[in-house]
Amino acid sequence: MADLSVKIGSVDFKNPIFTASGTFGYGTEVSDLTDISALGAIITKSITLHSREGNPPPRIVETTGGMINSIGLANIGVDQFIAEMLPAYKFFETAVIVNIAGSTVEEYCQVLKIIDAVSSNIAGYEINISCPNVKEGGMAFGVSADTTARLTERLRKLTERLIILKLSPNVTDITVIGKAAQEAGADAVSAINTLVGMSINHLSRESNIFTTYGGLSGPAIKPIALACVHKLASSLEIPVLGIGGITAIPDVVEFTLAGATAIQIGTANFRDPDIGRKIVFDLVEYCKQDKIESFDSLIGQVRVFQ
Amino acid sequence: MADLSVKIGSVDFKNPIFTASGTFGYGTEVSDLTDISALGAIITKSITLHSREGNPPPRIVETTGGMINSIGLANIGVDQFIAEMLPAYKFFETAVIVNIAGSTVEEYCQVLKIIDAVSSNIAGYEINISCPNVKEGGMAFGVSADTTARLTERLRKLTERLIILKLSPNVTDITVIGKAAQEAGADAVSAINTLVGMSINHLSRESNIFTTYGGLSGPAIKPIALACVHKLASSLEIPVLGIGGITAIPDVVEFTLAGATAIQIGTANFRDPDIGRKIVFDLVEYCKQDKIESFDSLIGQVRVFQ
Amino acid sequence: MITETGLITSNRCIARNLWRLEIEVPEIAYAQSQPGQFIEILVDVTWERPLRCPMSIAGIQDNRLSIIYKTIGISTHSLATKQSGETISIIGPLGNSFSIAGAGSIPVLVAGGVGLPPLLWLHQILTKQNITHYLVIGAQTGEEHFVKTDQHKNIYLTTDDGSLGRHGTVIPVVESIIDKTNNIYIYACGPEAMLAAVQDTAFEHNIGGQLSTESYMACGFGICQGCVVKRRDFKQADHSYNLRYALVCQDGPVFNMGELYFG
Amino acid sequence: MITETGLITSNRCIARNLWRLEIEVPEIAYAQSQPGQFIEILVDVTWERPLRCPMSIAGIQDNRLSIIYKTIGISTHSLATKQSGETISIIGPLGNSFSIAGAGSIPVLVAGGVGLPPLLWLHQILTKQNITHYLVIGAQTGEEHFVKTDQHKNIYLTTDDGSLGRHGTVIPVVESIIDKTNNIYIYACGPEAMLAAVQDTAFEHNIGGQLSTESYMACGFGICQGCVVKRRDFKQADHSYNLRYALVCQDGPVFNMGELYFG
Ligand SMILES: Cc1cc2nc3c(=O)[nH]c(=O)nc-3n(C[C@H](O)[C@H](O)[C@H](O)COP(=O)(O)OP(=O)(O)OC[C@H]3O[C@@H](n4cnc5c(N)ncnc54)[C@H](O)[C@@H]3O)c2cc1C
Ligand SMILES: Cc1cc2nc3c(=O)[nH]c(=O)nc-3n(C[C@H](O)[C@H](O)[C@H](O)COP(=O)(O)OP(=O)(O)OC[C@H]3O[C@@H](n4cnc5c(N)ncnc54)[C@H](O)[C@@H]3O)c2cc1C
Ligand SMILES: Cc1cc2nc3c(=O)[nH]c(=O)nc-3n(C[C@H](O)[C@H](O)[C@H](O)COP(=O)(O)O)c2cc1C
Ligand SMILES: Cc1cc2nc3c(=O)[nH]c(=O)nc-3n(C[C@H](O)[C@H](O)[C@H](O)COP(=O)(O)O)c2cc1C
Ligand code: FES
Ligand code: FES
Repeated sequence: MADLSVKIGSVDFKNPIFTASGTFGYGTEVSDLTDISALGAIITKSITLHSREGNPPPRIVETTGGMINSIGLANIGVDQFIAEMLPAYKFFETAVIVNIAGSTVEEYCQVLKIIDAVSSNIAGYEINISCPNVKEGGMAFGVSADTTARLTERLRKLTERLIILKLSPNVTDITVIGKAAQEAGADAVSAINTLVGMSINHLSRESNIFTTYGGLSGPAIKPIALACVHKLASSLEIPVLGIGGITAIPDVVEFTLAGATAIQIGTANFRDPDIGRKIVFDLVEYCKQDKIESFDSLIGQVRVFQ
Repeated sequence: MADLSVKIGSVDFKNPIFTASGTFGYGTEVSDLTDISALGAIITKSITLHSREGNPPPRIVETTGGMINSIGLANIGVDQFIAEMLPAYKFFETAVIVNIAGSTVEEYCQVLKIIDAVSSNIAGYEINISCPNVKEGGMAFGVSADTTARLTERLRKLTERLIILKLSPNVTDITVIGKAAQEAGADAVSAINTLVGMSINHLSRESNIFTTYGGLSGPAIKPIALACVHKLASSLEIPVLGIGGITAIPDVVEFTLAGATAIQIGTANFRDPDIGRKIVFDLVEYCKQDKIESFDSLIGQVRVFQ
Repeated sequence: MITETGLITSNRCIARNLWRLEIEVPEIAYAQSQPGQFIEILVDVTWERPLRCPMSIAGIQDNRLSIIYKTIGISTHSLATKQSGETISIIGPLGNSFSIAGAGSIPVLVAGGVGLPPLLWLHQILTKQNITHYLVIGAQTGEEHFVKTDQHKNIYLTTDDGSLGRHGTVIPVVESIIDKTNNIYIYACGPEAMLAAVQDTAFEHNIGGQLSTESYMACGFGICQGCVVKRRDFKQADHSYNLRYALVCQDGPVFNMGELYFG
Repeated sequence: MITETGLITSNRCIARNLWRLEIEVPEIAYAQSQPGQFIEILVDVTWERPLRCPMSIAGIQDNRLSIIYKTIGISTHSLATKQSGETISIIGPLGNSFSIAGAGSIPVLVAGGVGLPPLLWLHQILTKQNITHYLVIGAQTGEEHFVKTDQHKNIYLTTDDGSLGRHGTVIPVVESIIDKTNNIYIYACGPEAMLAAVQDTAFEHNIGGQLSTESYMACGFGICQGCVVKRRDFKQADHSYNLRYALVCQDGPVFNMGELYFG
């Protein structure tokens, strides 16, 4: 069997198929419908210092090839997370990466400190600086290289575990933010979070999303994600985790060729929560057929014309 | 019959259904397949000072709900345009807006001056500062408020005709660019041009686009376009022309509710070059059924929750 | 929760824009589904629409499950083109269900529009068990009704336009039942405005019951947090990540009278 | 150029991954289409795929047009699910066509893969007109061939894997025809690599002919400028906005031998 393992920072993952934050709960919800031990890693819903109720409904609407969400970082808060989730992760046979969000640098730091102090079962942290659906925090961080650098520096000092900055595509040049994260000590970046989008019900003339704007995800955004990943991988030294519209093996191969060390499945989990496991299965077959010994040999191998 | 006319600057258009630059040639090519006199306006392929050969193939690829193009502003150049197209426009029963591109402020100005000096048959100019597929010019202008302001100011002095700045969504905050255009004297802005995207053939491992990155268009980008239009319309005084994934009446209504004074049909022309005429026809029906007297009464009337 | 490939055994139009689909899904059918529960259907494998479509179970007979749906948009129109013999992926049964009221109480089932399917199933079960009950069905026009008025069986229809049954909403009918009947218990499913009115009426007369509600869903099984509805009293722990909201897909779709805040 | 709703009269698999579709499109069929021209098919009205699919006309009989297509991706696989009786929107006829060579010359038709359809039609016309000609068809494996070798009719097959007909590409067969025949004129359609090799061979032997080529298209009728191919000698005015490139959809798909630059 081909070697599917990938290395990010000092951590080995058994394969590059992860689930994206906010699209797989805390990893404990869908054990009826899939076997999560097949996955390379799961990334938790964003955790904040206090439990958040999130945005009022409507929070969801479908669009051509995609969907808009405005969950608003609803989450159980760090205390409940530690009390209920961390113990469950002891029995997981897949790596767990905790996604953290906050409205101030201080909040991000506190959440990370609290978790890092008690946890021995997690691989690291993904830092969400790119949520488009909340007023405070989130994307406000991710659109500024300065704030990104400042936040990353502070977090870097607090843990030896992986720090992965999750970047927003809603910027003029994503590589500037990526470089800021790299220089401040991030182990990796992940890209992309959702794009700012809007949807209107033409009959009722109402916005389909309570917060007017929400985050666009799904296959519709794949070309944008692929461009971001290729740009980041071409200009950074640290690994890039690719996210955006991934639904099947061809997508995984394309993101890998574009430069992704691992990929995350988001929206597609809602259609089929077993999709990650299936893709890992298909990846083994794919490597066999194409006589690929180590899947990571494909990273960044796209042939461009110019 | 309902009043479909809209006013942009001092110009009246008979209806708000326009065709987008680069997706309807020069308006002369598809007379077999549609009746362009039904349209509110056609916007020409971008014109530059000299004829441009454009980018090498492959220039086109389909994606989920969209397509990527990298035509690279191939065009016949201003001289041939004046010699061959302007005379034809005399016989058009629809307004013509000339789209202009350039690599320097000087080039934009020259093209506009040359056309403005000889033409009496055009309603105005759309200034493309947002083409993502060429190295020089295009998007380099559209991502900077300063350059946008400088360019707009210069052009404003050269003509009394409409000046419409065509904005790029590939920026952190599109309203900053829109405001710069407004303050420098633009009559309107149009949004959006294409998003930077990439596509890879997973079998051949080659980029599907010669220039690696191209511009994503089509229904996939509609939510992003709608958000940009709503933001611009909410922060500017001048009219906004909505573009992005429009294929049918519900889309037209949504863009209008979001704040668009007129809309442009792009990618959908490739599937059905008669689509603009059909939409105008459907719009009449729509207004009758919904008892709308003036379609422009819908502009910006979306009900948002917060 | 099971993911199963179902075989379509029938799919036909039963009223204006209303269709009934029957699918063979043995595993889901034998998973002890109850009225109120729903399924998530993958209408098309293409990605024009990335999400599944939630639909209430309208009945189960042997290994066959049926739904009744209204063609309103892309997925439901596409569903109406499916032929018997085609297969379709289903996740179910999902959500909670109506719980049968205490002995002696008289169920009044109140359905509005496509809120009818789960109540039809409940009606079927109550009929089998010989439990006296009422069924009140509201629709916009007579063309949308496919159940017949039958005063002997306590089935009442209303239409907004008066074209069939009583003119107006379901509320006056419910009130007249309340007036002449003791110890009633309400089961309602329909648009939010109807549920709000039913809840107000129930409060007024101090009547208990259960409401089944809808909301936009991305998943249907608790991982997106998209399907929230506001609680009146937000102290109860549930599947949502925060106590203010409940998840329709897991804490619902059925809620106790008084549990939800409408408006 | 006509937009017409066609009625599918047959759609069946004729070889491995190869299908033949027949559509009634009276207006397009009587629009004097010629071999080499193509149509643009709207395979699905959903927007998962926004663009039409270009397909060469493989023949026209009365009011019916046929195409032969290979299932390689989303649209072509979807096309293979269409049943007779369904309708489908077609724009055509598009592009230019093969022009018949001067009297006395002997046509050699060289087809690779799905380059065959337009040449099959040309072959049919030449046969009807009793013009002696050769047909050389290359494929990767024997399973992709649906035309039979027939030396008496001058039909030769080749396969890359040697599983049917001559082992190797079409070029050696073409060269052997050149060796034994005078005054030949080549019509070729197939993948770029084949066209390039055919053009090299033609140059070497100083033989004229026409090549039909493909490219990615957004429209098919001149308004996107997406379908360009490079000219060897770019002085000729045409439908492209610049002389370096030609549009496959309007200046082609058929080009004179020597007109295009491959590589
Ligand atoms: C738990 C649950 C059970 C349901 N049971 C049934 C049922 O038994 N029968 C039935 O006909 N329908 C039922 N629905 C509603 C059904 O899921 C939607 O009508 C369907 O998903 C619409 O898909 P579409 O693509 O056809 O419409 P779209 O193209 O998505 O939308 C068309 C119009 O319908 C509205 N709409 C779309 N989805 C929803 C939704 N989930 N809730 C409210 N409005 C929506 C849109 O705003 C739009 O105006 C149920 C929904 C839920 C959540
Ligand atoms: C003028 C013209 C005539 C044609 N005639 C025929 C014909 O008679 N029979 C036939 O089978 N095909 C023909 N084709 C090719 C046909 O249009 C494509 O195979 C089809 O559009 C692929 O669609 P898809 O969605 O199935 O594949 P996709 O899912 O789009 O792609 C599958 C694979 O095919 C490649 N591909 C897709 N489109 C093209 C294209 N236009 N050119 C080259 N490679 C492509 C992709 O890179 C990818 O690797 C013709 C093309 C042109 C331009
Ligand atoms: C419903 C929903 C909730 C999400 N919540 C989060 C979140 O809490 N934190 C985060 O970093 N990203 C969140 N995301 C973004 C995804 O992790 C992912 O970056 C994005 O959806 C793009 O991937 P996709 O196209 O595969 O869905 C969310 C996305 C969706 C659709
Ligand atoms: C093939 C193609 C060529 C285009 N050429 C131009 C151009 O020359 N100038 C310009 O301003 N915009 C150009 N555009 C952008 C469109 O005008 C439009 O802004 C964009 O496609 C989004 O609209 P849509 O989603 O309806 O296609 C082009 C788009 C496409 C698809
Ligand atoms: S629908 Fe996803 S959590 Fe309820
Ligand atoms: S395919 Fe659009 S110009 Fe040729």
